Order: sequence, then structure tokens, then C-alpha cells
Amino acid sequence: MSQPEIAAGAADERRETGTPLAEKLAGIGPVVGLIALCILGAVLNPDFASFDNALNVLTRTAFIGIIAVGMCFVIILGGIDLSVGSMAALIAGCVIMFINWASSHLGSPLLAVVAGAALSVVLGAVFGLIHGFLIAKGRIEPFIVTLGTLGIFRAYLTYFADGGALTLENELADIYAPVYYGNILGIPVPVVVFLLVAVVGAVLLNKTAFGRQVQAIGSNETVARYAAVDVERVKILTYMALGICVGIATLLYVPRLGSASPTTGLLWELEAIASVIVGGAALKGGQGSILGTVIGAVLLSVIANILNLTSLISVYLNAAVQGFVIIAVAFIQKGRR
Amino acid sequence: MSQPEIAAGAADERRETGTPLAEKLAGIGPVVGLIALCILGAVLNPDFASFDNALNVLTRTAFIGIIAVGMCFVIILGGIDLSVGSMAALIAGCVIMFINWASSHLGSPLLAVVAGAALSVVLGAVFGLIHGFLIAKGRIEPFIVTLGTLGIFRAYLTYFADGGALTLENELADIYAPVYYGNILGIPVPVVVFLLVAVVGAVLLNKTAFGRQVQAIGSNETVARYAAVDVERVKILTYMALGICVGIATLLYVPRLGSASPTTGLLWELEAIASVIVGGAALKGGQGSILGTVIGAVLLSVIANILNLTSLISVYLNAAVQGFVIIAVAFIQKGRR
Amino acid sequence: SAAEEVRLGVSIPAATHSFMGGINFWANQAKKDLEAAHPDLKITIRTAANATEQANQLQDLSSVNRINALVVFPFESAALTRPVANVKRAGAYVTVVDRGLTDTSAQDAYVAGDNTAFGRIPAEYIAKTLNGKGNVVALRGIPTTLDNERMDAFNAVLKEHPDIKLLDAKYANWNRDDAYKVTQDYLTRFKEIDAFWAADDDMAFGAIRAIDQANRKDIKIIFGGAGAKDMVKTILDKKDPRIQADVSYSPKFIYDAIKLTAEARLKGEALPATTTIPSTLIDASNAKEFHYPDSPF
Amino acid sequence: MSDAMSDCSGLAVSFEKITKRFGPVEVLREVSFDLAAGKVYGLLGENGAGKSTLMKILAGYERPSGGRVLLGGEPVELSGPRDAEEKGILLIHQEFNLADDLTISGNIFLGHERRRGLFLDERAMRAETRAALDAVGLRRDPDTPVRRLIVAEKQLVEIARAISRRARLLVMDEPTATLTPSEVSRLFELIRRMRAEGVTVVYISHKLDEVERITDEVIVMRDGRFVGRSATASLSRHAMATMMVGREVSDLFPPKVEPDASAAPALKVRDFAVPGWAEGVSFAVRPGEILGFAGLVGAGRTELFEGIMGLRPATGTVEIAGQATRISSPRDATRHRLTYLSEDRKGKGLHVAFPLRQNLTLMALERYAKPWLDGQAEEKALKGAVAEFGIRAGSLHARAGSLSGGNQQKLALAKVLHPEPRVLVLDEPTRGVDVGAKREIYFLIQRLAAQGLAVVVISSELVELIGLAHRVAVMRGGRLVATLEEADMTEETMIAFATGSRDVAA
Ligand SMILES: Nc1ncnc2c1ncn2[C@@H]1O[C@H](COP(=O)(O)OP(=O)(O)OP(=O)(O)O)[C@@H](O)[C@H]1O
Ligand SMILES: Nc1ncnc2c1ncn2[C@@H]1O[C@H](COP(=O)(O)OP(=O)(O)OP(=O)(O)O)[C@@H](O)[C@H]1O
Ligand SMILES: [Mg+2]
Ligand SMILES: [Mg+2]
Repeated sequence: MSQPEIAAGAADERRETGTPLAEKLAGIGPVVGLIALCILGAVLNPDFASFDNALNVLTRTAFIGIIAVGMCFVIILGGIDLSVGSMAALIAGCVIMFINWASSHLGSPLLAVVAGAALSVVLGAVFGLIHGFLIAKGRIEPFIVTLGTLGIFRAYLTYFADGGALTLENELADIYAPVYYGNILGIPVPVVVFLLVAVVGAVLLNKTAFGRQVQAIGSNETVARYAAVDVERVKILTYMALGICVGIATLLYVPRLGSASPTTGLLWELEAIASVIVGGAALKGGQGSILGTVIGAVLLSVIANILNLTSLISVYLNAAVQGFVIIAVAFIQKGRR
Repeated sequence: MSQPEIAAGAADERRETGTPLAEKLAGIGPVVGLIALCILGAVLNPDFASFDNALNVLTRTAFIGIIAVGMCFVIILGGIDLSVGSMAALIAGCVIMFINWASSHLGSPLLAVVAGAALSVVLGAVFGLIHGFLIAKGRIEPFIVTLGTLGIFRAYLTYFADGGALTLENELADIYAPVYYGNILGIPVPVVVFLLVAVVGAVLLNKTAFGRQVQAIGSNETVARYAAVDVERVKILTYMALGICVGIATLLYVPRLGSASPTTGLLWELEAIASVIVGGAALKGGQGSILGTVIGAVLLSVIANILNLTSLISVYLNAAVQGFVIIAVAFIQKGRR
Repeated sequence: SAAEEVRLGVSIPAATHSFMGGINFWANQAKKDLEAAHPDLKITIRTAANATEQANQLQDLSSVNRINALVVFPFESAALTRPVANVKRAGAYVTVVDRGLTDTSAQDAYVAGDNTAFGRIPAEYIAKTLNGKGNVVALRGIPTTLDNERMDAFNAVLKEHPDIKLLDAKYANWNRDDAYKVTQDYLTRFKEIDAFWAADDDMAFGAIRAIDQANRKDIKIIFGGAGAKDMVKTILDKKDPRIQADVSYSPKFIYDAIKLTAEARLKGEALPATTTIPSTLIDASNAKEFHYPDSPF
Repeated sequence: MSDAMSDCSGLAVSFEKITKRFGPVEVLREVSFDLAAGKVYGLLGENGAGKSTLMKILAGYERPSGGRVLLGGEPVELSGPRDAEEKGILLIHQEFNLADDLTISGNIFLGHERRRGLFLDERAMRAETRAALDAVGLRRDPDTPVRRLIVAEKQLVEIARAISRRARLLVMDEPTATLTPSEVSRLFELIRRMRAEGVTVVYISHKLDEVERITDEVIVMRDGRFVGRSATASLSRHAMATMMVGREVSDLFPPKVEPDASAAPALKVRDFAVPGWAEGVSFAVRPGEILGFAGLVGAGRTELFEGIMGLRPATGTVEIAGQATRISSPRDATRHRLTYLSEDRKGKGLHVAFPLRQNLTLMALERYAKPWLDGQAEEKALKGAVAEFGIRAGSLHARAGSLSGGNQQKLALAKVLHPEPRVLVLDEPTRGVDVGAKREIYFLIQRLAAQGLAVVVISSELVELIGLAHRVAVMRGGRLVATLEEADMTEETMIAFATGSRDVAA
């Protein structure tokens, strides 16, 4: 039987003590990277350190962050989902079409918006269910399934939008707007939702049988099966959880621009996966943390934010700086592995 | 350390003593998918079955196919490389700049082209070496390293091209053209090179100690380490091998379009990885085959080709059809796992 | 001869953002209208996600669909030159749209968009409206030759107005979300901005959202590009004082190019070597002409 | 092959004050002793005494925290297993170290591939593999992927791998834990041959009869310390056990408590078949009864029960407590309070990367999720299990993989008992467990049975079956050939049925 996690840690395995103090310290790895980056940002541009900028960054992290929380489960499970960006785009498109249609058919625009928001989550759950079903019951590699649906979801959005953008009617957009632009006690709604999702995710992962079983399957599927874990069911639920996260993210996304186009959600999958991995998970499954994921997501948007706030180098090289920073952060915290 | 293959395949684990017939049959899985698809193609458009069309498809598969052969090693090793598309783009850019420069400095345009082609392979090897080094010695997750270089490579190309395109001078393009457009005994050069790379890859994987060790590391790194396999060295060499494949693919690509721009090679990584996985490898490492990979790559381009040759459905839905077919093919051959 | 059937191939980029959505729409519209009008015309449309795929499709159009006329909107000028030349060599009549090939002998006719005007007009408009003095920021598209042309033209005009300062120009990838983020950060960074140039209406939509959210009153002009229907509508209805003008770059030119090519070929005629579709300033006075409510763009 | 290396004389080893710490936990404390060349040493000690760790240091897998190792009188600093191998030291691991995706031959030559020019010399490797497999008595094609092998076969491959190298000193860490008597005899034949050639052999085992049979001298460790050595001939098994545990070990087996003969069967299996593995198997276990399963490697016992647990496609009827049930997964089985301990501890039994607590409670998580997992209750359960099963771990938060082999086994046992089953199937329950702990496990099984639990014990140790079971079923070639009552349970009869030298009786 292969035990890659031992493999990866063969060297460190020896040093391991009893109490996972080292492990706790390791969790702080990404935090250190984040703090270092923030200090750098503040030095380069004092505006970086402003409260408003912090809220901007957190707010825009919310979509990817929420999706990344779901992705964290899938990656811990030993799976992957490449379709989240397309899924978000398609859900956004469907929700917009639905709200536009419903406002005239349901009578109340507010009701239409609320129903649309609910639809967003339901669609996410359904798409996740389909993924989970194909992967768990159909026994197809998650990479293949979600590569396929990546194309399918985006194609249908493009089809519905006729290649252009689906746009929420103005009046409806105004009703929906507070969901993105509003505040709760001074904190933007998306940030509040992001935090909620992260907390729920962390509780689910660490405090429930489901979370434990996800980790068990990712660590060693055979052992989990022998230990009476209902592997298929847990897999399906995990992909559904990710779908629901995508639905929630989309629910927040729609009021931001009030539109969905074929470019919506492009490459979100890479960002979400990267957040999870930067946050300390292994692509092989079995390990990963929600806190790490949240920090990973914030870290990635802080890099982009700092680059936007400064003009240190040629615009062409922004992506390069981003690349270097990602590798450097991963290197700093590799001790953890 | 999950062993889904046991979990899933407990049934096939029979009392067989000799060569596992089932496994040999399983290797045919993708072939069946390919044949089914070809029959479909021929029914939809008789021109599909023409020799010219077959050569066209094979020729254009060559780039991704060659990269996929290298990717197959990396995936068997248990790694991944997201940067191949950007790497190809950057190499193409550098080679074009070099040839343009060298034709006036080296005196002979032919020499410039030949030197440029060699440079392509050398650059690939160097980039692969850097990846291997960061992954093996730096112990950073391959996903992170190559996500980083994905950005870095493309950023530098954009920088060199000043946001536009780097273009081979016309006269030089004509000298270089036969490398893509030429034939050897009626077979297009890229197809010949593709076959060569595949054969070399297959031999390397199955007939050399290196290939054996790649499989061992992907299967269980600790075991390989305990068995005195020089894990770091093998990892570095594997990423170099992929780099060289990217170099060879680029060498063939440059004469085709004669230019490199920031959009060159976009998403090639997904196509290459998909070829390998459709060809029967597992993303977890340890298993995969070159023949399967080649068939996977051809299969993916046949799908696109059939869609090009027919106008069954809205153009917007092409990607959806592609997605459905990929999932269906994977489902048909899942018995293999 | 006029009797021969015309098999016209149309090769365009896939609908990956709204402008290309418009191109797709108008190409399909042309197919519908023209095939209905001319029974001996067969139009085959192919959409490609990148230059390589477009090269593949050109090959298939030529060798398998056996087209004898081609209208191509190249992904990249340089990259598609050779593949288009191959189609022409196989005997097809080639009309290139928007992005000229690097070797003009590979095309029979060229229907050009005016990218220089696309960059020049907003710069002139901004300079004039600000009376030659103020701060400007720009949102660029995806790094491409055509984006460079537009930016260069924009810069060239600004050079004549030393008191207008271009604070920064970052890529927002013709994408609403990226434009929204970059704009947010511009707003954090620059306290005094007079004008925004978003080199595409899609990006302008993202920028407007961010500006409204930040409640910034210093911005007097938001200038997009290409004339998306919603933007034109805004100008027409005088809904937003910041948006009073746009520059046309209508995806409808693909319709015109297909129509011209098809009709010319049916008669066995050739097109003029170059037809330039001018980019003009859209403002309240002429916005009506640029409003296509049925198009997705 | 070992007979090809006439030039290699055995290695003499001295350990000098070897200390090993894992973090704050000290597992070896100034161990010093010498091994002379060309002898067979038995290394004894309780679970967690540090035997494997010491041997890993000798073979270059671990580095000592203090002290040094001398080879032939020369102090050496081993940089890794390769270095050790070059000096002629080979270790057969207690836990398997095979790459599942490679073939038998690929594994045996991993890192030492034979080449002809640039290419692998498959023919030579295959031939050598076949020879090595013959030597250990494994009749398998060298091209079989290791993934398909059962535990015992993997063990034989491990042994074959070690003997196919040129060893001057061979360490075998519980090589026979899953082997049946015939394989063991063959292995001993090999060891004797090596000794004759001058190879030094260190033999670690908890099977004292084997130690008695094969070793020249016994070295005993306790709590990370060297406690004594003695010529094997001068020691009785009883004395060995006493030396190991540090106190008197009384009867290994508890007195048998007869089950209630009138009780309805707790598990009744009829006409059960696992295609390719077992056919027409029928048996029943009553509450309070301990039913042993004997057979040679390959008899199909493991597969039969994996079939019953819904882990393999199978046909036949299963009744639990009188009710016909369809079991399609271990989950169903657990719901019917039937649990199974796998013989493959690392591959199927434990999450080696998880801490102890998570392993222990995994099968009975519902009990701790109300709805939030109650970490404290889990912790309490762990403490209870540690006490009840005598699990010795440096720290309760350590990963299960860092436990010594025997302690992992105890944890696995605790895990399958955690859901409080009413029928318990134990496949090799005392694999790698020391005498003291074995005795505790036997007493535990007996106690559980007395409380009404029906127990099936699959074991390769016939003595264990005789001492523990009320009845023993013997399987051969996938068929149940005999069910022996208490009176007929002798090693001879069982072997006779298992090998087919006696005809079907019961
Ligand atoms: N990698 C490790 N990290 C932490 N502790 C370890 C590690 N490896 C071994 N130990 C501890 O060292 C002690 C000795 O283990 P070792 O495996 O040497 O015992 P052993 O004598 O071989 O026992 P057994 O008979 O059960 O195999 C045990 O308490 C074990 O938990
Ligand atoms: N005649 C044979 N020659 C070679 N291999 C054999 C032969 N008979 C059986 N085998 C192999 O032995 C294995 C059967 O092991 P199985 O797990 O059924 O045994 P078991 O009764 O559970 O033994 P244990 O539990 O003691 O390991 C199979 O892999 C089978 O291929
Ligand atoms: Mg041990
Ligand atoms: Mg067995």
C-alpha cells in the first residue's frame, strides 16, 4: 500500500514529537507570510494600510475565499474541482435570467430577488451533487469530470447569453445591491458571509463526524472503507458542499456587477485551489485547514492589491511578481511539511 | 495514501497467476473510445475519414502530444506541471528573438534557425531543471511552484513582446517552415517527431532504471527512498524531461505560426494533463502509460476536429459537447481502474 | 464564374467577452440573412478559443469543408498570417477583418477596424472636456498588438497636452471583474482623478460600479470603448453625466464584411483591397445610429 | 543470491551507548552489546522496547541521537540505507516497504536494477526474482503487481528481496508474523544456509517457539535498554518470556468458558462463495463462542470474510442474530454490529498519518457526534483503550504510524471493538504482539466471549487457535474442509486437513 504522506514526511517523521506543537507553529506559516506582505505593502504605499483598503481587499476575496473553503474539503478528500469558475458563471447567468423573469411573473421584485438568491444555492448544490455522483458512483477521476463540466457550464452560459452578457434589470439590481454593497456593523456583507462560511466550514471539518470522515477518506480511502465509512456518501456530500459554497459566492457576486458574461469566474478554480494549497493543504489529500485556506485566499488578493497600488515595475511583469511571491511564501512555510 | 484501486478493484483481484489479461484489455479502454469516436466522425462527415484529415489531426496533436508524453512522466512521479503552456510561449518568444538576432549576427540564416531550434530544447531543459530543483530540493509542492512559474514565464514573454507579438522575420520563417509543414515519406514532420518522442518515452518509462524509479517514487516515495533510489535526482530529471518535451514541442510550433504572443500556449497545461488522465493515469501518481497518453491526446483533438467538421449545434455549445464526450469516454473506460 | 456555388468559411474568435459575443452574434446574423437570400451560398462559422485552434480550424475549413471564400477575424495578426496564406493558396478568396496580417499578400481584401482612432478619440475628448488639464487613469485590455495600438494612440494625443497626467495604465483583461478590482485600487491610490479611460465598455461597467461604491465625486469622465448597447443607451438617455461619449468599434463590421464578400463572390467580383470601418465619436447627437438593441453587445 | 557470495564473511557489530530520542521521548537509552559474525541472534522485547528502532539505526534508516555503531571494530556513520547496504547490512522491515504499483521483480530490484547497456535487463531480473521466490516458496509470476498480493505474499517478497542482495548481516524484523508453518520452515532453512555461509542474522520475533528453534543466542531489551543475553539452548520459552516482560508470565491462555449450546447462532453463513477465492462455505458461531479458522496461506480465509463484510462481490446468505441480512459494505456490517479486523494493518487497518484518537473512534463516530464531536469524550475513550489494551505510545497525540508494530496492532484491535460489536472477526489478531500483550488479548477475547460476543479468529498460529477457540474450521483451496471440536484440535490434525493429506471429514 502506498503511503505518500509518510513519503512526503519521511525526513521530518523522525523529528516528530508527541504534542503537535510543531504542527501548531506550522499553521502559523502562512500568517507570517501574510504579515510580511502587509508590512511591505504599507511601506510601498501608506494607503495600503488604510481600513478602507483592507475592507476592499477582504470584500473582493470573499468570492474566492468562500469557494476555497469548499475546495478545501474536496482537496482534503483527495479530489479536485476544476469547474468552480464556470459553475459560478453559469449560476450567475441562470439567477439573473430567473430574477428578470420572476420579477414580472411573481409580482414582487423583492421576492424575485430572494428567490433568485435561493436558486443560486440550490443550483450549486445540484451541480455539486452531479459531480459527486459521477465521481463516487461513476468512479470517474474528479479531474476528468470537472474538466468536462468546466466546458459544459461555460458553454451553456455563453449560449444563454448569446455570447454577450446577461444583465440584471436596473431596478432589480438596485434591490439586490445591498447584498454586496451593504454593511453589517460597518463590515461589508460579503466579508461577514465569508467569515460565517469559514467558521461553519471549520466546525464542519473539525467538529463533526462528516469532517472526520472526509479527512479519513483523503488520508487512506481503503482504511476508511474498512472502518465502515460510507465513502460514496461522504464524497457526494463533499462535492455538494463545494457546490453550495459556489452558490453562496455567486449569490454575493451577482449584485456586484449585476451581470454575467463568458469571462465571469475565469480562472477562479486556479485561485481557489491555490488558496487551499498555499494554506498548507496537500493536493494528495488527507490534510488541509480552513484557517490556512482563508489566509491563503487573503494572501493571494493582497499580492494583487499591492501590485495595483504601486507602479514599481513594468505592468507586464505583475504576473511574474505574483509568481515569485507565491513560490517564496510556499518556501518559507515548507517547514510545516 | 488512499488506495482506491484496491477499494475499487477488489473484485478483479483474482487468483490469476500469469500475465494479467484483464490489465492488457484495460489498456485498450481509450482505444475503444477513440474508435467509437472515429466511427461517429465518419458518419457525420465522410471527409473525416480521409487520409488528409487524419494527418491534419495528428499533426496538430503533435504539440500537446509531445508535451503530454513528458507530463505523463511527471504525473506518474506524483507531480504536476501547470506551467507548460506559458513555458512553451516563453521559449517560442525567446527562440524567435534569438533567430531574428542571430540571422544577422551569425551570417547564415539557416544556422540561425538551427541554433534557435537547439536553444528551444536547451531552454526547456533549463526551465525543467529549475522546477525540479525547487520541487525536489526546495520541497515545495509542485502545484505551487508551477503555478508560480506559470505567471512568471508568461509575464516575461509579455515583457519581451512589449504586450504585443514577437514575430519571426519572413525570410527566416520560410527557412524554418519545413520543420512544421514538411514531410518525411509523406508523413508530416511533427507527426514523425511525435511518434519518436512517444517511442523514446515508452522505452524510457518501461525499459530503463530511470522509468522504473519514476514509477516507484509515484507509487510510494518512502519505499523508493528506502530502496536507495536517489529520489531528488529522479525528480529533477523528470521535470527536466518534461521541459525538454516542451522545448521540442515549441521547436515544432514556432514555424507553424511564426510568432509568439501573450496568448500563445494558453491552457495547454490542461490539455496535456487531460490527455494523460484520459489515457488512464491517476493524478495520485504511480500509474500511467505512454500509449494511453498518446491515445488520450489524439482523442481530444479528434473531438475538436469532429466539431469543426460538422455544424450540428450552436457554436456556443462546442465546449459543452467536448465536455460530455470527455466524461463519457472516461466512464466507458473506467472498468480499467 | 457567377454560377459557382460559394462556400464561405467564417473564422472568428469564440465569444469569450462581450465584444466577441457581438462578433459571434453578427456573424450568425449574416449567415441567417444571406443564406436565406442566396440559395447557392453556404456559410460555415467556426469559433476558436486561441490562435492555435483558429489555425486548426482554417486547415479544416480549407481541406475538409473545401471553402472557396473565407472571412477571417484573426486572433493575432502575426500568428495567423501563415495559416491564412495556406487557405488562400488552396484557392479561396480571403477577406481579413479587423486585424491585418503581417504579410498582406496572404489576403485579398481587408476590412479594417480603426484601432488608432479607438485610442485617439477618447484622448482628444478627454483633453478637450478637461480643458487640457487633469489626471487620467486607463484600463487596458489583454496584452496584444491591438491593445498596444490603442494605447499608443492614446498616449500620442496626451503628449500634446502636457498638463494632462496619465497616472497609471493597468491591464484589466477586457473583463468586468478585473476592471472593478483595478479601479478600486486606483481609487485608493489616487485621491484626485478627473477621467477614466476604460478601453472597452465591458471594463467601463466594472469601473463604474467601483467608482459608485467609493462614492467619488472627483471623476468627471468615464470613457469606454466600442459602443456596447447599454453604454450607447446611457448616452442616448443622458442618464449619467460622466458618460456622455463613447467611441464606435462595432462588431457589426463582421456582418458587413461577410455580406460584402459573399455578394461579391457570388458575382465573381473582388472587394476593394482595404475597406476601413471608421471609429467615430458617439455622443448624444448620433447615439441612435449605434444602438442595436438585439445584439448582445 | 546468497549462495553466490562466497567472498562475504559475516559482519560483527558493536553498539556503544546508543541513545535515540524522538523529540522529548527517549526510546533507546544507552544500549550497548556486541554481535559476533556468523551467528543467529534472537532479539526479544516487549512491544515498544525499541528493537525495530535499534535495527533501523543499524541499517541506516535512523540516526542515533547518541552513541555509536561499530562494524568489524570500526566506528561507522551511516548516511542512509544505501550506505548500509553497501556494507552488507540488510533489513527486512516489520512493516512492508513495497511500491504497490510495481511488479514483484520491480520491487525486488528497486534501486538496484540490472542493466544491459542503457536498458533494463528484464530477463536477468525475472530469472533472479524467480529464483528468490522459489527460495522463499512463493509461487507467483515475477511480473505480478505487488498491489495484487495478499499480506503473507508481500512478506515473502520482502524476504526474497533481502536474500537476493549480498547480505553480510541480515536483520529480520518479525518476518513470520503472517506466515504459516510451511513458509516458516522454508525460511528457517534459508537462515540456516546463510549461517553456514557466515552471515550474521538478527531475528526479531514474538513467536518464542521460533526463536527457540532458529537462534543461537537471545538478546533481550526492555524499555529502550539492553537487559541481558543468553545462549538459546540455556533458556526455556518461559524464561525468555519472563526476561522480556520482567515478571513472571503465567498461563498464556485463559480457561475456556463453554458457550451456551442452546443459544441461536449470532452469525450464520450458508453456502457462501467469493468468486475466485472461496466456495460453498457454511458455518455458524454462537454468542459466547470462539470459532477459529485455520488454513495455509492462500486458503481464502481473508477473502471469505472480506466477502462476508461486503468488500468483495460474493453470493450466499448471511444471518445475524437469526435475521437474514444483506451486507454490501462494512458500514452495513457495522450497523448489524459485525466488525472485522484486517490482517493488513497499514493498508486497511489504520490511518497511519492520523493520531491515535481519530483512529480509535472512527468506526463509532456517531457516538461522539451530538452533533459536534466531543473531543474530550474521545480523549477519555482513548485513555480507556490505552489502559485496557496496554497501548504504549510516546505520546497520545502521536501519529499511529509512529507506534511500534505491536502497539499499532493493539490500537487496531481497540478500534474494531469500539463500536461494541456482537460478532467480531479477527484476522491475525496477535500479529506482532509481545507475549505479555498476547496474553492480555487472549484474556480479553475470552472475557468478551463470556459476555456473549461471538468471535471468529483467523490465525496462522495453530497454538493460538488451540488455546483459544472452542471449535476450529479448517480451509483449503477456498473450501471449508473440516470443523474440529475441542477434542480433535491438535496441530497435526489441523495441518493434515489444511494441506489435504487427510480427507474431508466434518
Ligand atoms: N518515528 C517515530 N516517532 C516517534 N516515536 C517513535 C517513532 N518510531 C518509533 N517510536 C517510538 O519508539 C518506541 C520504540 O519503537 P520500536 O518500533 O523500536 O519498538 P519495537 O521494540 O520494535 O516494538 P514492536 O515489538 O511492537 O515492534 C515506541 O514507543 C514508538 O512509539
Ligand atoms: N497454488 C498456489 N500457488 C501460488 N499461489 C497461490 C496458490 N494458492 C493460492 N495462492 C495465492 O495465495 C493467496 C490467497 O491468500 P488468502 O488471503 O486467501 O489466504 P488466507 O487463507 O487468508 O491466508 P492468511 O490469512 O493466512 O494470509 C492468493 O494470492 C493466491 O493467489
Ligand atoms: Mg518493531
Ligand atoms: Mg489472509
